[in-house]
Amino acid sequence: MSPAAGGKATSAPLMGRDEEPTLFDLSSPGRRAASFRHTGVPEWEADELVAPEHLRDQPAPVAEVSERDLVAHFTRLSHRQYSVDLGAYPLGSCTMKYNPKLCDEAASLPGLTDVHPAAPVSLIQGWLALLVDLEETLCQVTGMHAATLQPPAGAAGELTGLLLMRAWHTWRGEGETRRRVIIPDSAHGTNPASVTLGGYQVTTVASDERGCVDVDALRRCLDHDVAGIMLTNPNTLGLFEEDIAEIAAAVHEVGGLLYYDGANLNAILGVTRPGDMGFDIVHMNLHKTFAVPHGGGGPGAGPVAVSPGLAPFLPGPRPARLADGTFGWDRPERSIGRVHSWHGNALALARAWSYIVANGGDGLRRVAEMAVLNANWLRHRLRGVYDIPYDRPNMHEFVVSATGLRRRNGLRAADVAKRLLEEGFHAPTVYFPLIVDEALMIEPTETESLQTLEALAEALVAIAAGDAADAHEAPRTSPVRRVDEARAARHLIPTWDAR
Amino acid sequence: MSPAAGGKATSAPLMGRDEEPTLFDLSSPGRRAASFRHTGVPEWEADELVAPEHLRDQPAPVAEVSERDLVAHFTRLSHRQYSVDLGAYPLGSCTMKYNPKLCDEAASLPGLTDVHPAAPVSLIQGWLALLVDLEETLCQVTGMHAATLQPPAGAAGELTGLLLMRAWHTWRGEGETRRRVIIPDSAHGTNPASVTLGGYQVTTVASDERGCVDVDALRRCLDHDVAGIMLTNPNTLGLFEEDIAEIAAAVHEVGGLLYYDGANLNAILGVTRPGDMGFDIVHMNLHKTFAVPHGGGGPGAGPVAVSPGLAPFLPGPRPARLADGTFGWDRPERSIGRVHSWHGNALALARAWSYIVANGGDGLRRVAEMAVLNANWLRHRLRGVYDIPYDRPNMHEFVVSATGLRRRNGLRAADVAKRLLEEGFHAPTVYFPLIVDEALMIEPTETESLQTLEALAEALVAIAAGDAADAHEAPRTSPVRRVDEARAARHLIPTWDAR
Amino acid sequence: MADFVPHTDAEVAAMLATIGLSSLDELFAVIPEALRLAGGLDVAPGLSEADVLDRAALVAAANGAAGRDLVCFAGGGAYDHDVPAVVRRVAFRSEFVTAYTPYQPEVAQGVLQALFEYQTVVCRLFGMEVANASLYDGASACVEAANLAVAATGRSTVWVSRGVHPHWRQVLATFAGGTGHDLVDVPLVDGTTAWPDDVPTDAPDPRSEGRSGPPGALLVQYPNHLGCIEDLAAAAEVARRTGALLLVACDPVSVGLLRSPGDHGADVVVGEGQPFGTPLSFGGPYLGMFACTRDLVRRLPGRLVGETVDVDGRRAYVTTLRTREQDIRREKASSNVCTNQTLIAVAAIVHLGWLGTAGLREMALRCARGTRYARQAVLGIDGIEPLAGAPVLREFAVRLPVAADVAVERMADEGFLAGIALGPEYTGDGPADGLLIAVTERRTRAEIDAYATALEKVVSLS
Amino acid sequence: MADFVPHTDAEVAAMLATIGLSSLDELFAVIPEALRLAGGLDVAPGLSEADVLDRAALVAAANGAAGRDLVCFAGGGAYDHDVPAVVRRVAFRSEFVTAYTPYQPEVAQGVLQALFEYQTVVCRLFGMEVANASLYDGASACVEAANLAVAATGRSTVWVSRGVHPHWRQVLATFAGGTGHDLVDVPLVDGTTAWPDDVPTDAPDPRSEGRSGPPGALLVQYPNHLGCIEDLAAAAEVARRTGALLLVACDPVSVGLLRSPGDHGADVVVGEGQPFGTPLSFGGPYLGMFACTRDLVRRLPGRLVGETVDVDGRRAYVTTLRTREQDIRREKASSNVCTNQTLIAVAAIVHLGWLGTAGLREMALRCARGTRYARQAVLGIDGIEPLAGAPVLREFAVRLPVAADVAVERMADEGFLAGIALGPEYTGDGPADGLLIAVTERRTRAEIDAYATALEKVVSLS
Ligand SMILES: Cc1ncc(COP(=O)(O)O)c(C=O)c1O
Ligand SMILES: Cc1ncc(COP(=O)(O)O)c(C=O)c1O
Repeated sequence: MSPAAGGKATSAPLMGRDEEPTLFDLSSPGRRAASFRHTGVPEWEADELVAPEHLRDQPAPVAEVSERDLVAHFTRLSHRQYSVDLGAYPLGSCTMKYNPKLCDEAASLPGLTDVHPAAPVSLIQGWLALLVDLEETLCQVTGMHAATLQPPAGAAGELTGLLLMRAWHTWRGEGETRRRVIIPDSAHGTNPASVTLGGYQVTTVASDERGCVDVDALRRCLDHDVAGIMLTNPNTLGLFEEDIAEIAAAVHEVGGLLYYDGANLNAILGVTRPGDMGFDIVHMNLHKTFAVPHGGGGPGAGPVAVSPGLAPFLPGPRPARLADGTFGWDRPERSIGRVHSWHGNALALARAWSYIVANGGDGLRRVAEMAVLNANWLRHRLRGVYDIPYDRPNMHEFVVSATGLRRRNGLRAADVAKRLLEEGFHAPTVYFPLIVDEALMIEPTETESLQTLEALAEALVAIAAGDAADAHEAPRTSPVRRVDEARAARHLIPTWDAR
Repeated sequence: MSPAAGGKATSAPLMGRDEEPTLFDLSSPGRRAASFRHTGVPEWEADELVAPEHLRDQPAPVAEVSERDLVAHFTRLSHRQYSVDLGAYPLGSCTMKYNPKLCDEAASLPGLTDVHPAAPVSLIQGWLALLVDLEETLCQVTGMHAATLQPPAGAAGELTGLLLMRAWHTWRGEGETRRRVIIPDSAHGTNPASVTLGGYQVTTVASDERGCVDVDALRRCLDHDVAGIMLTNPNTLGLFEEDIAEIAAAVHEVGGLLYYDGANLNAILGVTRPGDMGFDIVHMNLHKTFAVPHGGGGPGAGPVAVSPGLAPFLPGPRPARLADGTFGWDRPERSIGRVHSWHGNALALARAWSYIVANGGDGLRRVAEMAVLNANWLRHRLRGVYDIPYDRPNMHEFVVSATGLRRRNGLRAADVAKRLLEEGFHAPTVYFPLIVDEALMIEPTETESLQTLEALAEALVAIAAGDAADAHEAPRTSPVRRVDEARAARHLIPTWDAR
Repeated sequence: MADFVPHTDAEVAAMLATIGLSSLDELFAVIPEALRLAGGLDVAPGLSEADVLDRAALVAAANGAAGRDLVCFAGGGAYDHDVPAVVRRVAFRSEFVTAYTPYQPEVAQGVLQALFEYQTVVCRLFGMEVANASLYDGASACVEAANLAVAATGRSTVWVSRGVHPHWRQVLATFAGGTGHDLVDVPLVDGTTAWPDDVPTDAPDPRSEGRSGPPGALLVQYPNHLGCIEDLAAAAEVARRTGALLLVACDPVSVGLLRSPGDHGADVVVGEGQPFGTPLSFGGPYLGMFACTRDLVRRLPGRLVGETVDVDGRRAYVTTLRTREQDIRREKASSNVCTNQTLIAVAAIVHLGWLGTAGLREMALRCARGTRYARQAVLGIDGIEPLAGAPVLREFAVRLPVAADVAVERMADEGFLAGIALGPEYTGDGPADGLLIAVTERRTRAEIDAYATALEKVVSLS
Repeated sequence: MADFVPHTDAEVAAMLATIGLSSLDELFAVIPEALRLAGGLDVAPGLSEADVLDRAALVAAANGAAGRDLVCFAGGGAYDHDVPAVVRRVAFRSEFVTAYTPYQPEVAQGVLQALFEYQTVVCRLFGMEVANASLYDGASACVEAANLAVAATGRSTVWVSRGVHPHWRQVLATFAGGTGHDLVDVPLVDGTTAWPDDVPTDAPDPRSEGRSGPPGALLVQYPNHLGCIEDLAAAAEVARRTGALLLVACDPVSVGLLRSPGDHGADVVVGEGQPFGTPLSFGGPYLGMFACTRDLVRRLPGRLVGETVDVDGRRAYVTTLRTREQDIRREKASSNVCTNQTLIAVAAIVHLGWLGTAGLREMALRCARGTRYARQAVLGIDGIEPLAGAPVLREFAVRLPVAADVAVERMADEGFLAGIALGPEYTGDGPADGLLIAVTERRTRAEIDAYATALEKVVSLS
């Protein structure tokens, strides 16, 4: 087959609805884009440098495209991709807020990007100062004592937190006896997975009719084999766990620790703090609350902050402010060890740092206020149209159910989601949390305006009034329509070469 | 009316076909994005700083949008815009080649972007060196002696060149007697306009049946009242004016000067040079030949190079290499004066410079070869499908005519253009040059691959086989369809406030 | 070497075969042998991307950059304003950067709508009804304004205030070489334009210089090159009396605080748009802003975007009144502008959108505050005197006890770009002691204090 | 202060009214009084955009940056390669940057297809059949590989070559704290791994350390931390004999020249993808590459993109085999990875596309040439000895006559980041004299010569 035409643009939605060829389809033998600097280094041949048993017979096939086609290919792909910069993204639990452009720029300064992670401390005083400042601020925001910035995402933070929990119990001689971690049934899937990888057993505790942890049920689970509990507050229904103080006391009473999943921290910035609620370990998703962009699925950053007793166990080395005012590395006394190749997703940390510096303390509180205001306004606006299983004041997000719609119109949550794409919005999170049937979890974030919320509400109202047959056709506006997920799994094609 | 929803994305072709609200539609009173640095400067009020008769009553209304909506608005607008980075752009006479990303980066170095144009020479040695190097290289490429980099576009270069012509004749005492400038009937519209603004009368000379200047007709026009002739070679039909030496001799014989419109220089880089053909004044469109991107209509750069006799008339100040190896400014003895506020479109010049440095002498010749190869291949491929009025070896571009198509199928050049948009390509230049009926002027450029040319050819062939009724509906794939140009002119709405 | 040509050897061979040639040289067979360049270009061999960027970095390192190396107090139509990140990240998206002029509006609504919004804001700032999609720079906007006025009035004399940026006046003069316009220099008195009737009796009446007829236009800058706020009401009155059009070259930042020229009765308002979204850039690409009253629209130079609908009735934008343009009017065109500065206009509307109504005012106010503060500090230095008495807004001129260019050189050693040395047309026959100082919203009190301290030191050296 | 919240006061009031509240504080009424933060956060007030960028610039100035301040000869999984402009301009387009994980594939084909292409190239480089959409970094990829192997074999012992990056082994150890895997350290002899059967008789047999059962996996790095090219054929043979899976941590640049691990029979190949498209970045975000054989696909951690069609039969991409993932498997999941490093994978595929088949080979070749040249120069210095005898490719280790960390500090003063000081696990009980030196395609002969000269000077100081 002859190579595809790199300059034909019908795959850009501006121009058409065609498929975009892959890099491999675009390849023509011998074509290339790369050029290499003149170095003056002697031009030994490969076989002078590598013994025959190690040397490849053939170059590894990558692709053979011109720079022009490469750029056009990825530019067209970018036009086939929704993003916050195109419009609202009310994906519950994901906090898809606008990512300020200034943070992009702060994190692309050569003095930050071109620093080797193994450089001696004399050469990284700027980085260390930034990390220490960020750590201190995150501790202030969460009400904790010390933090590690190494975990590169929320789930990594969770696992780090669980290992801290384990290290603490072990140090206290209870490593073998504490075997269970309690998780509410509304928890995000990473929580139980992390518990398992942390070597613990999961005990699920049910939510009560208010959508919160059932404190009595919890009490029944609690015993001295409990290592701790993982909660997010507000929880994944967007509801504040009002009994948190009681929960904390109960867990602490049996010697357990409280772990805070910080995915929902955006709701409470400057309003209340996990540390003040009694949590011992807190992870944050800087790619949610602190505007690190999601990058289509990362990189994020999932720092973990802890109470004083847990600080000696933190991963090391930790950036530290030294007595002489300079910065260095510190290895916590009883450190669980490294959790990252280097120092965490440093440039993501720099973005979050710049976001915090821009907002300041007051700005962060305003973030929370407006996030919560938006979510409550929208819940009010959708009342009577969608079922709202927990229809009470929510925090930054809320969950509606399409159960009634399904019954009345045959519309499922997935249909609402696909129709919403046609209305110019990304879909909410669907079918999560698991405790709500036909769940649609909506998190508008604080950066969307009242007008955007109104338009989103109008779209959701119109969709609810529509019929299922029509909705099943959705989306009809996108470059591909509903994709055959079953086939993808059944006839797995994980690479171009597997076709 | 309440403000539009900034987070609704149905105007992005990925999501829909809606209109994009304007910034003004998106405005909500009191909303803002801007922030200003802390300076510590005393905060005098406006009325303490400006006398009441000068002070505005009301702030000038601009817009009132959030940074989030601002970014989304322009991102969506960008998705409504075709560009080289999306696909081929065979717009004849415009040389829409791929603009290397490295040139973007070279021209955005702070040491280039953050330099004040009035800084003393000690602070601009880098800029001066770059400009001198560029000037020398452009002279080498064109076979000329000296150049000015001030003109910010091709047309500005033309007018500069005509003023140089005038200054030269005036200096020779013939300022009053030389009143006419000859222009072929195939010339670009800026040529006659520039001649008029240069204070000359236009004499149009016809092209012959080969598509070139009719040398006999030209001779008949020539007299001692002729200041000069403006030509582009290859001409706007993409044909090389083979009689150029004879033309030059004839014009020179009556004391006229030859002006070279460098819009088509891409065809002859390293192959032949205007200076060697006998031209006295040459402008270049760096935004064509030297990969300065067009920016949706500029900025470009239109340097003018001249033969030795004209050098003393060049605009000043000119960057100059001084005897001590440093750089400074030089004011040519009989300079016509400045033609730009400062030193020309400096950052565009830096881009062109980096493009030349990257390609080098051999690379530039290869550019010409492949540009010409592409255009000839495509002409061959379209033979028998479109009329090719001048079906002989062309240079970087060629012109086909839809006259036959129109007769047979009712398809006009404009219809072909609109249909081509549906096929994922930008349209060729239409209805130019004026000497070809239903002209479609096609310039593939050297950065398009054989496969892209083939796809373009297939599209053009398919279009030619289509019917007019269908074509009149085109484009059906774009976010807006054929626009009512007549209405735009009749009911002029030049601003949002005029609606 | 970096290579942007996709052709493989096999493809070249196949393509040559298709068109019946056996070598690349044959492509150029039509070019007479004598004209062919033997031996190729005398241009150095190409470099790799990395090498090119290294070379560019070397060149860049050899300049004194504002922010990196110097604190900038120079202005004169090129100001050191903060450019917000959104401009770099959004206006320079490749769709805007790599598009041509919007010839196919169906796939060019991005650029077209951005220009429509730009035109709208230009009109709002200047108090005008129509604005074009941009001209090259402040100078070319002045030239086009003069051309328009001469064509509209049929009078070829243009009175040009000496308060107009000297480079712009030089460019006017250069192009008047082609059009034959008669430019009459109107002097300043104590910083503002002394139109003929107000001229003190001992100054020459510009109209008495012989060849000049009554003016077709008056061109005045607002605030002018010395930073002084011109009395536009007075200028409008002179224009009315003489039957000339009033052309105002207006700083678009200053009208964040100042009354708009349109408010004062200007017929054409032009300006240098660099302050919005464009770094100092060694002087270009900048942005020629051009606006006029509705009745002059058919003489508007350059491109104009208008709103219309498509065949389905959807709102759409298109370049309109194209019959004014050179590609259609050819020798009958009154302007030859084709490629303009669209991308810079897009950058400007993004920056303006970011500033917003309140932000533009604040930007102007902050410039004015800094200017007041700096002026007080600088005039407090022994031996430094104001060059003009008229009120200023964002820039001011002083007389130094030393030559201004010497002071600028010395100040560079202190880490400051001190300003622009003024020419003798402003300082007269005496020593070239005039310095033009601009203060933007970027300048902090600490920087201004340090500047004054350094300047005091520098001017006290003999 | 910069403000990214759009709400005007009027809008806030209207919204509060709609939901029946009279103040913003009431939004938080559900939060028990005692838990509410009195007095607000003790975090400094917000700053304007310009002030934030200034502060960031100050921080950045306080670092030693490769290129700007230092010539970099440090590697160890973090290499100073040239990143072409296309990566910065195309991979970081905002559509890729500001998207979430592709949950709605209809509007996420951009990210999905880019990942599919990335997966394809990862497989091609490593000689594998399936690759995931990325993991966090080299270390996490090793951890996931070990977890996979333990689950697949039902054996919890993992033999880990000491040639694996020490940080990665530390991370393995940290997470083994949760999983309970038994990590057995396998020593190097003269630079390459001495698997038990080859271990000189006086070295302890790792299998004899008591609690360890037969290995579920062998983990070896290729080339290893000392730069030495491991004998993968031998490792594969040991794996075969012991019934373990062979896990290879592979430098993805080196396989531009070296035979792929898959070719040698590896079951899982992981790697640190930083060399493709990612600057040094102070260590992150980097890119965990992960590939395995097809029969292990159901144990593949993280996200996997597969090709399919939409309802109209158009080719389309989607994340697939999602039943492996934590959000579905919950406590039964064998990996908890959710957010990964997608954008870095996109940057990698853009860089790889730019390099192309020939370019990747050339990049590896140029690294190898520079390494050879530098090694000769460095070993020519009096008192410097090779740390290991095995052949190297793009990195090498030496013993200095002074402590390596001292040499690194001194070399910094000379303008070089000299390399990475090796720990006692490589240098033994003697002085900490081991230095790991990496040479990329960026290093010129002149830089290498200057480096050697400086190093000679530095090590000769007492
Ligand atoms: C509630 C909750 N917890 C944990 C996570 C995991 O975070 P990450 O995806 O960064 O690993 C998420 C995000 O997906 C989440 O929403
Ligand atoms: C042949 C020719 N001459 C002159 C010009 C004018 O150049 P510019 O648009 O840069 O003013 C053009 C471009 O449009 C052209 O194609």
